Amino acid sequence: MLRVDDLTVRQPATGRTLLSGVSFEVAPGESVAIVGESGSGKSLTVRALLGLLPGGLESHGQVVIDGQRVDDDPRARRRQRGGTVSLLMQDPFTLLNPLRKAGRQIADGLPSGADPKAEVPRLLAEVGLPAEVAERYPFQLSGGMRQRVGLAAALAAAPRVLVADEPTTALDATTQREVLALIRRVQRERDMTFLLITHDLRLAFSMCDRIMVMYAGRVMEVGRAAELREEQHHPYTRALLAAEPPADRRLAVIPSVPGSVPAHDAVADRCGFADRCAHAVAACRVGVPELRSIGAAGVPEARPLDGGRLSACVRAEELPVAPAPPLGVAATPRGAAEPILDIRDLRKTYPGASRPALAGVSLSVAPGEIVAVVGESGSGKTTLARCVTGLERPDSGTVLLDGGDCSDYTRMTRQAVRRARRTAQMIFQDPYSTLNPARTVGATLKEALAADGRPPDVGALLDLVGLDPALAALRPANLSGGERQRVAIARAVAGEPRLLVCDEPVSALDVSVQAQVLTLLAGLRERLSMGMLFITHDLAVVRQLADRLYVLRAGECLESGPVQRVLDAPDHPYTRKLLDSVPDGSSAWPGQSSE
Amino acid sequence: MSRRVPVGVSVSLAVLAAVAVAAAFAPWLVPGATAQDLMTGISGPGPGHPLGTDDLGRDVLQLLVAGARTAVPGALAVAAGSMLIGNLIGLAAGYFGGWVDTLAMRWADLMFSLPALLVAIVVAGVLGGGYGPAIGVLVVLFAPTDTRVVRGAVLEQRHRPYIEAALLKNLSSWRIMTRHIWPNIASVALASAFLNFAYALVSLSSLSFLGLGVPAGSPDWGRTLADNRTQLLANPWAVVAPGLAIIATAAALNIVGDWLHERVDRRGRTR
Amino acid sequence: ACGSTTPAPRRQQGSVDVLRVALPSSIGSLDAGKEAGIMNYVVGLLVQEALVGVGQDGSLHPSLAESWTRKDARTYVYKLRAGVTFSDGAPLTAQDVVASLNLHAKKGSSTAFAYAYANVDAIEATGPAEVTITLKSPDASFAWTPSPGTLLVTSEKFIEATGERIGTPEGKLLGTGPYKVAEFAPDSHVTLERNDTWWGGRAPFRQIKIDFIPEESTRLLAMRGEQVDVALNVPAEQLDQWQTIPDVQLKTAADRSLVTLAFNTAKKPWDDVHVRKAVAHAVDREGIVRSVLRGHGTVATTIPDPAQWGGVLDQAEVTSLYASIPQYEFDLAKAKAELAQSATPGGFSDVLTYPSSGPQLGRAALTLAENLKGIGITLEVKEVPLEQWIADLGKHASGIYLGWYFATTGDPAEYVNQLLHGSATGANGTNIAEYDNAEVTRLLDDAKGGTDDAVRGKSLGEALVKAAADVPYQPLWWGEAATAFGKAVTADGFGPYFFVGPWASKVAAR
Amino acid sequence: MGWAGFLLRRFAGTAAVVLLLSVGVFLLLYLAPGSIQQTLLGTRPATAETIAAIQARHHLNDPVALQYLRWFGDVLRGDLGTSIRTGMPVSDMLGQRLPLTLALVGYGTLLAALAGIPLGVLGALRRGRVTDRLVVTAGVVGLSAPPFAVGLLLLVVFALWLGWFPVYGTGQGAGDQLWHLTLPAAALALGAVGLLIRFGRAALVREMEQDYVVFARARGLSGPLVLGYAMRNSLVPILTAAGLVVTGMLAGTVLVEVTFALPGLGSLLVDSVTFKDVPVVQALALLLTVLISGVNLLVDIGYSIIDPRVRLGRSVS
Ligand SMILES: Nc1ncnc2c1ncn2[C@@H]1O[C@H](COP(=O)(O)OP(=O)(O)OP(=O)(O)O)[C@@H](O)[C@H]1O
Ligand SMILES: Nc1ncnc2c1ncn2[C@@H]1O[C@H](COP(=O)(O)OP(=O)(O)OP(=O)(O)O)[C@@H](O)[C@H]1O
Ligand SMILES: [Mg+2]
Ligand SMILES: [Mg+2]
Repeated sequence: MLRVDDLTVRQPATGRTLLSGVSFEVAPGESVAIVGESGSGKSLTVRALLGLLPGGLESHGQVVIDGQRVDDDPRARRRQRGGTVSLLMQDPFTLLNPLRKAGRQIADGLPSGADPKAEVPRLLAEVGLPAEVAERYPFQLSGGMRQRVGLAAALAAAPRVLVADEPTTALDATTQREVLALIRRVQRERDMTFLLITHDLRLAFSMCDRIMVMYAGRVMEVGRAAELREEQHHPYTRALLAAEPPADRRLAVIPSVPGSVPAHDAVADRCGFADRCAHAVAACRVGVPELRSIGAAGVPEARPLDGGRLSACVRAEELPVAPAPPLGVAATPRGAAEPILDIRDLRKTYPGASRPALAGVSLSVAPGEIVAVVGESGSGKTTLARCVTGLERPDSGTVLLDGGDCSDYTRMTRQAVRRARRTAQMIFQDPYSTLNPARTVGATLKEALAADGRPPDVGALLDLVGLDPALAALRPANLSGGERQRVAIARAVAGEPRLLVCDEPVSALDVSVQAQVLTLLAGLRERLSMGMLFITHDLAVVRQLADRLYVLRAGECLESGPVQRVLDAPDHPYTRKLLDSVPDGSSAWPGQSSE
Repeated sequence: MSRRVPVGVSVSLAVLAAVAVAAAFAPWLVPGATAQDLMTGISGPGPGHPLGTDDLGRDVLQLLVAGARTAVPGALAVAAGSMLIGNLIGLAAGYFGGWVDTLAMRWADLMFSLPALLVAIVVAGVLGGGYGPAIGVLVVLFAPTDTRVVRGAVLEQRHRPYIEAALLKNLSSWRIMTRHIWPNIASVALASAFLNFAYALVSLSSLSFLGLGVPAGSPDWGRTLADNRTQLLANPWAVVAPGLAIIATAAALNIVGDWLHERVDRRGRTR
Repeated sequence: ACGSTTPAPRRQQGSVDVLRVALPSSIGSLDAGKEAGIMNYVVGLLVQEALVGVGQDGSLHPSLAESWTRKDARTYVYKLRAGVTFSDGAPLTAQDVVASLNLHAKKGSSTAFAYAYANVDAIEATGPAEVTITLKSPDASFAWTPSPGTLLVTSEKFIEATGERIGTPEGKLLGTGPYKVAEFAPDSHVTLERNDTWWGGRAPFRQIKIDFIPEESTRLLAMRGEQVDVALNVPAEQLDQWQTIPDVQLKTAADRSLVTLAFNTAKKPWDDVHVRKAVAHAVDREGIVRSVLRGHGTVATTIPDPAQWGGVLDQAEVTSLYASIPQYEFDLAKAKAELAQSATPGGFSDVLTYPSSGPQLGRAALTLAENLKGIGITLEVKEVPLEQWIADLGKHASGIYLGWYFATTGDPAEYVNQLLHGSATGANGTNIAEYDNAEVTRLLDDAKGGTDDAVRGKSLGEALVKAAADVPYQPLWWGEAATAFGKAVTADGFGPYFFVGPWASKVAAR
Repeated sequence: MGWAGFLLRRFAGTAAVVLLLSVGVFLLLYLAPGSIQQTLLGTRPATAETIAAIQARHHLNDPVALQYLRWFGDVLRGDLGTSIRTGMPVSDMLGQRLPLTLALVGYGTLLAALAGIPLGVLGALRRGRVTDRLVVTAGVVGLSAPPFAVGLLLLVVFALWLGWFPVYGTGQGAGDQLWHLTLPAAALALGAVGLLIRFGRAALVREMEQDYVVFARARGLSGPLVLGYAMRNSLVPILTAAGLVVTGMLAGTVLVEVTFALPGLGSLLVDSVTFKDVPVVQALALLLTVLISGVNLLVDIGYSIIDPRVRLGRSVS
């Protein structure tokens, strides 16, 4: 159905190559996942496949869709879009035309001759939406609904191939599960060929028949989902899988590989993963290892497109079996000490909002304790964090920071504000806007140290968060997402605050970077004995890091207690639902779509 | 990364350099630019006078060179002045919000609902024309545009985590506004200032046309253009040349501005 | 609204039905008594007439008054022409003339002509066709007052019916002249229709469309594009360009205007006669006339134009008088020497303003400034709107002025009195030099009271010679106005007084 | 808060601006050098009596505050007063000139939109290529060209050399008027074209890079439809620019009115300011402010028509 042969993507203006030697094949009705960390070239691969590369990039290599060679024929490509291949994109908040009603956007894609009046409700019903959604504008829909509308629009012309580029990363865990279940149901019902892009291996195992792992613009490993899940023939795949925290047990450390994805050109002459690989040998650094077949007999094969097991590791067959990571134990509650943060009956309703964002939340954090707050999108987690740090003023209730009343920063003395700021610091979700793009890392950190009355030793601070002091001279634009988040952490802990408020600090990061950051945070907690208010929607992360847990929904606290207790034996069905939405890699997940 | 500079931009840079040199060194380059030669009077291009002479016998080319010194600093002053005012108010409005914002935006609305040229004409008429008042008026009239542009850009930055992180570090508002926010909106602010420069050049020459700008006889471009327009058929160059000088300078600055803006934008986007 | 003729149905030779005239500035009111410009007269004199007219030589001659006599030093009697009707058909009566005069002469009149009637004691209709005017004190110049410069006759009925609205688009004008106003749009155009009952005969064009085109280059292009037939007051600096238009006739004549530098003798440093002489020597009048005016003007050697003496002194007398007036010729060395003798030998700086409607004044001022730079005086030349310039003249607060005057009469005493008489000093006075020389004032008063022309002429002459020694003014030039006639029309007897009267009757198709 | 509240607030805002402006203009004119009697009389001599009569007639000796209040009271009663310069009722004068100015601005805006928006779109579609560079450069040049000089240039080329258009005036009858107003409107439009190219192109370039455009293409939507998506979304900035264009033109007409000898509001303003014709200047300031506020209101209404998020009264989440 789809065949890509030796695909290369280049940026002629800079002479950079972003992707090379990518070849794969997808059979009709088959579902294939492309997995890899951010920047590994997944999106470029499918964009090139569809002939929709961003301006300034060009691709070479053979692309055959539905038996027709299209890479040299833009008109055929245009004809095929919609009816033969269709693409569902990542961000539900930007993929719809904001000025057009949902129904009309779906109708726009219908094949000529189709009756929109009949087809649009049918498509909406197929994606589990009521017909009246057709009359709504995108801004009147939630993220999950928008993604469903997007799916309906992508399906309008009845494509035989659906490409979905991380269709759920911007959604919260529960919605993600519902949307994925929906996509799988539709795919099976329509018997579509399906190409899914994700950075989450477990999710890929559950959703697809076959997996292709990419790294630094190259394919690393290919195999059937079930086989790949059992045994990985590339250290990168292994690392990726290991870095995904399990929701059912706590590990002593989440295994993570230091470093981040290199640019394709930086590793043009060797195995892209060699520099981060624990198993690398000299051979890995001479020439690019070929993607080869790993048969049962282990005989290298010259035909990489036959759907068998392929790996680009020179030591694919001799990789030692990875030991199971040791389990860890949650810290025992240290309730004895005076809490560093004590929140009582906090309420907040945004002006004009129909329901409160916080409807009476009480919570406390002891020194050195990590307290997690979980909940789906819109449950008020961020509002809580902002109220604690004084970025938002609660309507009522008290916030005690280290015993001082910090409910209303506008009414505090300057000294009190300064004390509060030195007590509590915060890190934010989006690594890309958390640092001032105009300032170098050094300047940012120096300023933070000065503000907290510390000596301006930027090097030591960078060292503390595991970064190379040479980064001080760089601007955020030249850092990876993980590096940025570490710098943000460094900034927050510059003054050794006693409380660190973390608002989803890892949800925008790849699993491997997530593992790095979680490990870093755990280490910092030990070294600086900080208390942490850790906000997330990912229970697997909670399991790894937190001591206690509060479950929030619609501004109300549904359940709380020690992590182990709550996760192993949840009281509230909502908590259970949250637990279920963590992908476990089994083909039973995500389950039936609820509609 | 290759740093190729497009042809248009290099030409524009050359134009700007020439204008800057003229503005800076006019008294030495063309010491006798305003010297009159009543015997010659107006004449078309010829030997000794590549662009001809105006009706006081002054060499048009020399006037043009000397004119950069009045035309450019005035427009620069307008662009810089309105940028300063507009940026300060816009930063404060966007950053503090609340009544500061309301006040600033009502002020901008007020200025926007004023017929700009009316105010210029009335004020310049009242103050008896003159260069200083004209510049002052234009600064006040142009500032609201900058204010709005800057405020809009600040609002976009205002709730970014990096600002909030700075807040959490207890940095002063002034420092956050000037050291943190401004560098990130500088390209927008500068683009607006470049546009203002072009408008200021044109507006100042329009005021000259209405007899309200620079003093008579000064070798300002707008003035030369306005004064010589009656000589359109006798020596078209005396009209066309200053007009081209205005257009070329404004256009060059904006082309360079756009280019810089795009480059800065691109720099911010690479990850 | 509609501004122009429909363009360019190219004219056939010899038959012009509609005359299209382009004026260089707009008028807001048709009533010359309500506006300070001179263009109102160009329109008004086609519609209205005065008791007396002005001949091409500058002498008074009959118009609506068939004849007049000065019964004694204070009494003037005018006999009205018979058979004159207004364009609305009503016959002209003595009552109409009295009412027209009273517009300006009655107490509390706010028209611009009122000053000319300040000396009037009584105006009476002494017969069905006779009007008698009595003055408070003898004034020889009064003979000019009922001429078109300060009188335009309309009907009593019209005055009563129209009142304040005379000269507005609604009220328009009513007169006895060759044309009547069909339409008036302020700042845009006036359309005049022929008055077939005019006593002076049948005017040549059925209609006259007068457009106001403030932008000189546009007017030039309009003539080139054959969209206008007559363009008045073509600016000197554009004459070369007008001349190149094929078949266009340019006629020039003195326009009885004076441009002069005035030094405020009551203000430092200008109260020092050496300073005034120094500056006077620094003016290159010949150069200015040659380059700024393109030769279309005459170097002014004193205040009144030689053409103003008609009826007072004869040609030879004028010539010998002018030869006796002291002159300060262009000589920078002398200028330097004079300045050295003054209280400010090192020079000083001052500001000279000129009206934006007179760019030639500005250029002249610039050449002066350039010359003065050489002797250490910095003169900043500033262009200001006409109204502000007028205001500045009225304030008498500056040190140096550029004065620009148009004579409304043909009497030589007109601006001599205004500029030199001691009683005209002080704010709002016309004596902008604040020149107060008892001897000169006495001579001027003598001339005013005299009835004998020769004696008047002598007194005026003496006053001019005396005053010149003190240099309160340095006259620059007597202006010339150029009028362009397009290929379809031409004019007879073009001269300084061409536009003082029903001028269109002298324009003919070519 | 519904439409009524919105409009009420707008009217109140405009009224406040008008009030402030009228006080400002009044004071400015009061402080301006020169006086009415001097402008009326010119350089001619005047007797004290005449001056007193003029001053009494125009209440020039009253305190400023009283003069202002008298004017304001009359305006409240619907009487804009009488022009000092022409003796006509001010409302008549404005009434006569407004149609011309509106026609000029309307025509100019139309020309600007017809030229500017397609060029902006063309530039955006050919982004980075020669066409784009040309379009962008043309836009910048248009922005930087002084309208009065452009007017003269157009006159020389189109009226004199080519003889396609008349040199000056307004013409009679609709077709003729259109023909007469073409050059002035074009002179007025040039700067606006530059602005529209700039804003339009930038907006469209930005929209074309948005995800929803890529998604639309990926779903196989036709080229025109995709362009329609992007265009509609770039309308907001274009509308903003159009608002600026119209208000800028209202103020800018003065320059072309002088050049083309058109009796519009702009030239009236210049004449009246220098003449200190207070009632006319005041009424003009009022009229222009109201016109500009009206345009701004239309622009805001336009936003809500274009953008459902504005119309349906909710901010983007
Ligand atoms: N328009 C572009 N111009 C230049 N480089 C680009 C462009 N788009 C992507 N790249 C680069 O190409 C590489 C691969 O990008 P791609 O978007 O395919 O990654 P991805 O695997 O989809 O990552 P993510 O999970 O973040 O979506 C990255 O290094 C990225 O910086
Ligand atoms: N500035 C704001 N103005 C108005 N309403 C807001 C604002 N911020 C948040 N809300 C609303 O308050 C509620 C809680 O939002 P909050 O951001 O705290 O949720 P969250 O749990 O952090 O969600 P997410 O997981 O999506 O970040 C939501 O309904 C949201 O729409
Ligand atoms: Mg991607
Ligand atoms: Mg949140």
